[in-house]
Amino acid sequence: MNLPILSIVTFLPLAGAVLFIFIGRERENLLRYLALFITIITFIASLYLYFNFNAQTPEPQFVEKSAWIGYGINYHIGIDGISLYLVLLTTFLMPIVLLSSWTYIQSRVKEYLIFMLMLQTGIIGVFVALNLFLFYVFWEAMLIPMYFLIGIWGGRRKIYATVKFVLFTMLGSLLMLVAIFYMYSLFYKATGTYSFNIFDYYRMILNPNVQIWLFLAFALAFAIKVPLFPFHTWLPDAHVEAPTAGSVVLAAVLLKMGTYGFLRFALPLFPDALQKFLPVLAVLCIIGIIYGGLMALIQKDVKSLVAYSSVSHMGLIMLAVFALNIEAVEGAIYQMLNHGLSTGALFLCVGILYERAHTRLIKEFGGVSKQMPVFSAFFLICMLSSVGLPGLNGFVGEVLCLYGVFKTNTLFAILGVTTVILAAAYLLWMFQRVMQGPITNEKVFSFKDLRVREIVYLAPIVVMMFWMGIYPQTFLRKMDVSVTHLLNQVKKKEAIFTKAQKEKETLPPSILMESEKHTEDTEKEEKESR
Amino acid sequence: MIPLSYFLILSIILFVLGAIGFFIKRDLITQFMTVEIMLNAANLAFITFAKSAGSLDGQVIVFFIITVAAAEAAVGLAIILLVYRQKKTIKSEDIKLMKG
Amino acid sequence: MAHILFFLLAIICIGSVLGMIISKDQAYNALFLIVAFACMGGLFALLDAPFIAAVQIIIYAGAIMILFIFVVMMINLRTGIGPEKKKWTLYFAFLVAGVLIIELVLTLKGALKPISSASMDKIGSPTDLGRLLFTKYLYPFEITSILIIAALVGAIVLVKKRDKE
Amino acid sequence: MTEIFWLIPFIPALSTLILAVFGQKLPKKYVSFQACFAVFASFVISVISLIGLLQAGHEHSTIVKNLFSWIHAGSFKADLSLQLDPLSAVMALVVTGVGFLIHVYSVGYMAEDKGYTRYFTYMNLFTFAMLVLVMASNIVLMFVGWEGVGLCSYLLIGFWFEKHSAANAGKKAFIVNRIGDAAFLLGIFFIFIHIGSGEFRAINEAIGGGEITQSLATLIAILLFVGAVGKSAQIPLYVWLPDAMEGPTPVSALIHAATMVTAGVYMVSRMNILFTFSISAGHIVAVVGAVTAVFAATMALTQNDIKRVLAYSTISQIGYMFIGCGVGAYAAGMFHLYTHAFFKSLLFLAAGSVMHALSGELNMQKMGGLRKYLPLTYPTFLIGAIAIAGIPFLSGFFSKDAILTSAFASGQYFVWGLGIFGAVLTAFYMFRLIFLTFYGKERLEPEAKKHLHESPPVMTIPLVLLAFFSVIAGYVGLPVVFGKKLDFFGRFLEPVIEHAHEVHLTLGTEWMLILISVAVAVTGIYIAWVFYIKNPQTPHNLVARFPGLYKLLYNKYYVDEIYNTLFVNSTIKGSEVVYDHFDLKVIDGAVNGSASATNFFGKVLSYIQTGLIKDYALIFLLGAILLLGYLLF
Repeated sequence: MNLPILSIVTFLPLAGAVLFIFIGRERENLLRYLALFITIITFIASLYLYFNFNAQTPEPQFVEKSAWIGYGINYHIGIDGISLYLVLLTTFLMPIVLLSSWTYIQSRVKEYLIFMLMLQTGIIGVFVALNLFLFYVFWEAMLIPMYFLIGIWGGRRKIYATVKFVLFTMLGSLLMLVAIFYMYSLFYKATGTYSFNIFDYYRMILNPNVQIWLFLAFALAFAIKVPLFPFHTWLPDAHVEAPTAGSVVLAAVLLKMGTYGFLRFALPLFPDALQKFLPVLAVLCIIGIIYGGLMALIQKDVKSLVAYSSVSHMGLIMLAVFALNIEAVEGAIYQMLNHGLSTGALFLCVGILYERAHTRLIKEFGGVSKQMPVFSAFFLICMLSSVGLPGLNGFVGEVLCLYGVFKTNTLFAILGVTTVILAAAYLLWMFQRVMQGPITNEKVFSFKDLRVREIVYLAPIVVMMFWMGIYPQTFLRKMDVSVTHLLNQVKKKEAIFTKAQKEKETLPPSILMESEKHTEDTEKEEKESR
Repeated sequence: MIPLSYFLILSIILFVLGAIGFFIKRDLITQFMTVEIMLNAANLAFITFAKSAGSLDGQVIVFFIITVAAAEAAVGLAIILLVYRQKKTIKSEDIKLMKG
Repeated sequence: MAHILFFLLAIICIGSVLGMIISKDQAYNALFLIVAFACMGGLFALLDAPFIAAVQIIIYAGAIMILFIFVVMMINLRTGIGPEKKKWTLYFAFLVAGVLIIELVLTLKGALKPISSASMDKIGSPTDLGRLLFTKYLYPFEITSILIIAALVGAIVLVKKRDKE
Repeated sequence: MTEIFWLIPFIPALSTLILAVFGQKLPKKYVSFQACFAVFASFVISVISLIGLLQAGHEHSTIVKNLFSWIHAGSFKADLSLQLDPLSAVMALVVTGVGFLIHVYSVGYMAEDKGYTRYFTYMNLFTFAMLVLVMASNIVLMFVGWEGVGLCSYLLIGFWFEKHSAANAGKKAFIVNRIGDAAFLLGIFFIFIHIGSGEFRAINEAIGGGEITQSLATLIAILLFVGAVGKSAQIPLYVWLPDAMEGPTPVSALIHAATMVTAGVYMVSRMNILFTFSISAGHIVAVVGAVTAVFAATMALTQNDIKRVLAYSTISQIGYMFIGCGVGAYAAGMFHLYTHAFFKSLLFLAAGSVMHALSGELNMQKMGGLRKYLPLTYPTFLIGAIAIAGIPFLSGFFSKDAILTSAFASGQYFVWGLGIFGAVLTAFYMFRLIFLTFYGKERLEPEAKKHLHESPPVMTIPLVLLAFFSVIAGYVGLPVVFGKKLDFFGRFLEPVIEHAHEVHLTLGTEWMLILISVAVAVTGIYIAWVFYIKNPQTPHNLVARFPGLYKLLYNKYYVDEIYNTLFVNSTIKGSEVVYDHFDLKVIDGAVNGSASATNFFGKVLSYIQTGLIKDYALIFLLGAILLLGYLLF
């Protein structure tokens, strides 16, 4: 089968968005069903990726490559065991997100759906791109629909939140762009060929002094996205103001782009700089974990509570990424998926409450369980998944993350374990104030329990939570090889450098690893340049 | 033969006169004229150097400057006219739409 | 003879520019400008640039000045506009002008010497100039034509009275 | 037949699933039938498994069933595998047996409740979680059950979530448990790192093989024990248990007797090789247990809430079990767990029956003289009280005596002394309860008296059964004085629990110890009789004489208040301060500050922007002059 399946998964939503231009804006229901249909098709197509994924090789699969602009800028996509699940997560959540905003979005439905579909393409593109330039294009392209989603359909302070979100992200990504081009020039100097191919860059060993700056530029971009501790303030604002669907996508997938970036780029490209900054970054993660938890404890708005809980959870994921061992990194990837599901689901639940109450302030609620028992059950499960209760998905990721961190640094793990307590504290307290106790607000009496549509989109998430909690091997199995390969790469590079440092060699800004041959990409370029 | 330095000195004098004129005058049209003078002073210098270098390139540049000046005059005067229509004045200090 | 011509043209040129600065009337200013441009044309001719001299007279003194005079007539200010009143702007302008003169002189002083020794047999004949324009400077030449069209259209669009006005 | 033992936890799990998904549509009768039947089926399989184990003998005492690999990542391997050995068999039996009776009792007790289905769903889930805990073959899976019971306690304590206090108590239980769980998790990590496996057999082998050092073993043991302290409500994490009374009474019975709180004792027994290996960890366990036993008992002295007295008594009794484990007599600890399951569930259910009769009244000061109204509840309650007080020939006597004898034999006289003191207090507060509730003047509210009635058979039959077991359960583990071979219980557990400290006491000493414990029990009962029957004014006089002490005890040493100010409020207040002054002002301030700084500079620079063409020209010319000057000089 020569179908470019990965391209289809990536661009089908965009194609849908283009199609939408030709459909009248007043046919809202047609548009909605069509968008749902497109996303479901995309999800099915992505399942094909999962089932035909070869777990035995770390090489990227479903690779598609064709010339695009030239000078090393190619259309080059593919997935490995790390990106596979993030793509699946995106395609899985998109139909759910669309369903969740079925009735909530009433104005400018057409534009809304177009932006959602564009967003999906942008996100998947980030995860599948193997060419740094292409990656950057998707990275930035994803911002545009998000900007509008928050800016148009957002809450009261939407403009402030949007601008903050975009400027924050831009600040980091521009520095990253500079770093990308610097690497490009280094590669050109070292080999005389143009390439943005990350596999070419993987072979490049950079002088640690150079690495430091490049790493900082990359790390800042990703750290803002994650967000790591001092860069987190855009997150609560963006979440609080974004419409439910925006929050879900933001929390579930967009934040993962940061962690994915660390895994894919910052770690294997700059291992020495990473070693240098590891203590600082790890401490930031720890601060993030505890700080996020404490801040979540006292939030008055349910959404910003969940947002701060994201800060805490993402801190743990990053800590695990920095632990650089297989358990931790697998745990981190797993936890990314978990966080996507559980936090996404929590936002959906908050959205459901908001649709009924038109407020998100905790003190306005109370005793909702009594009115909405089914919802209460769903909310409870999502919350417990976020808390990391064994049997649900959160536990598997959390325990692997913490174990991996523990293996590298016991103290960090001990501090990280506080997340277990804090998560329970802030979520349960929130649940108590919102769902339990006597009904204090008259409005609550009018709340209707879940509609069928709402059950339809919450149920798959809950099923996945149980599945991922009870039989995680479905997912862990396929990431093993890729993660091992990634870590080996980091270690190998470090080793070359430590050897060079021992022998007191002075190193040029960059050298290439000798053992491996040029990839096809550069060969082709060479021919072209001749 | 006239020494070419005379031409250059004349060009300097005209250029500076143009500049001083720009600051002294207050109506846009005359200011615009002084700018033309400055352009011409530059032209003169160009042609002088062209002669001294024995090359035609300088003259070509002057040719282009003249063309650009023509285009500039057309658009510039149109703008002045428009400004006058809108604000009923062509005093340069009355026009400060760009004030920050 | 040439010296006399040069000084004559130079003095008329400077004189008309000064007149332009001093006079309040825009119409006079335009006329002074024509004189200045014409003199400039003469100076160009003195420098062995007959084609440019012709272009100068035709385009500047002819076309551009007509534009100026049109605009002056359209605006038709009854009372002229006097010179700048803000003292410090004036002082500053003169100061700047003084510095500028010194700098320009210093700049050109270095450039003066080689000029006198250069060969002067080449004459800027229209033929040579035309050849150069259509060979070496073909692209700029063509681009200039686009520029002029753009300026033309732009000017018309700008000045055209809109319906609602 | 023993091969099907792995079904034990999954029958309640299946039942939970069915009830959770379809429960709302099923008829009430079917719901209760299915819930009870599921537990009963598990019970039957447990019995079969136990018989199978008894027949198999010591060599084949451990059967492991690996269902599938659960988490495999790098060196972290945890399977979903269950293990049947004497220890888990006994626990499974207790959990399902007592659990079944509590389920049956609940059918009557909860009959009128709106959340009937939800209740039984949670109860089955609770049973499932506890069974996973006891049958797990590795420590990670055990942790699943460990957290699972924490969750269920949260759900069931907060069952009547409309009440603030119930919701609060549930949350408190979960969070306090989580503190212990976090430590437990760290313990698991240490085990994985240094032993490389979470399977209990592998851990035991590794410790037996001397793969870890003494200090490491102590560290692990203490971390695990902190988990146990949280789960089993010992000092300092016991605070959740008294509040857990907010749940329905059968839930309390389940938590206190069959599931949840005994998990800590079970875990320590399960890891007995570790705790024996690390000598200091054992001491810590014993001391914590002993101090808790007395501390909780003193708090029970002054409580007026019938369930609270029982709650503190549970904490105290669990303390005894830890004494047993701490001094190396794991079998004794487990034995007490086993007997305690019967009499404590009996006491709770009987208390529930009293409540039921009095329309929910809990205050003992408003009871009295009830024995004639509750002809079945009273004797069963009495049997429970006698059993817990340690009067000879009932189950509690044998197990408590086994623990205290071991404590004495191990030479930890301080622990033993505390245990004896605790025994006096236990007898006293239990009989204070009996006397206040069933004897003396009637102090009933008139409204309650109107509805006074004995509970329906569905509630009293479990009571009778439990009372029966409370009497006879002790006879499977008779003390040495009655004959060397009579300790069936201990010998049955031998394959799992090694006798670290053989009891080397002369028969005379043993008899003396038995006599001492009997004497203190009788003393306690006598004091209670003096205080509340013979001379009812004594308590008031004592209160008048020691108001400070009474207040301290009555307010439970103000521990809740201290925790609240020290940990809860300070955390919240601190977070609020940090949020307002750091997150919003410093971090966000920096962000917004950089924005407004940009804005400010823009404003300042915009003053240059006069809009006057001359100024622009001047600046432009100035620039040209400077540039020229730069090129010149």
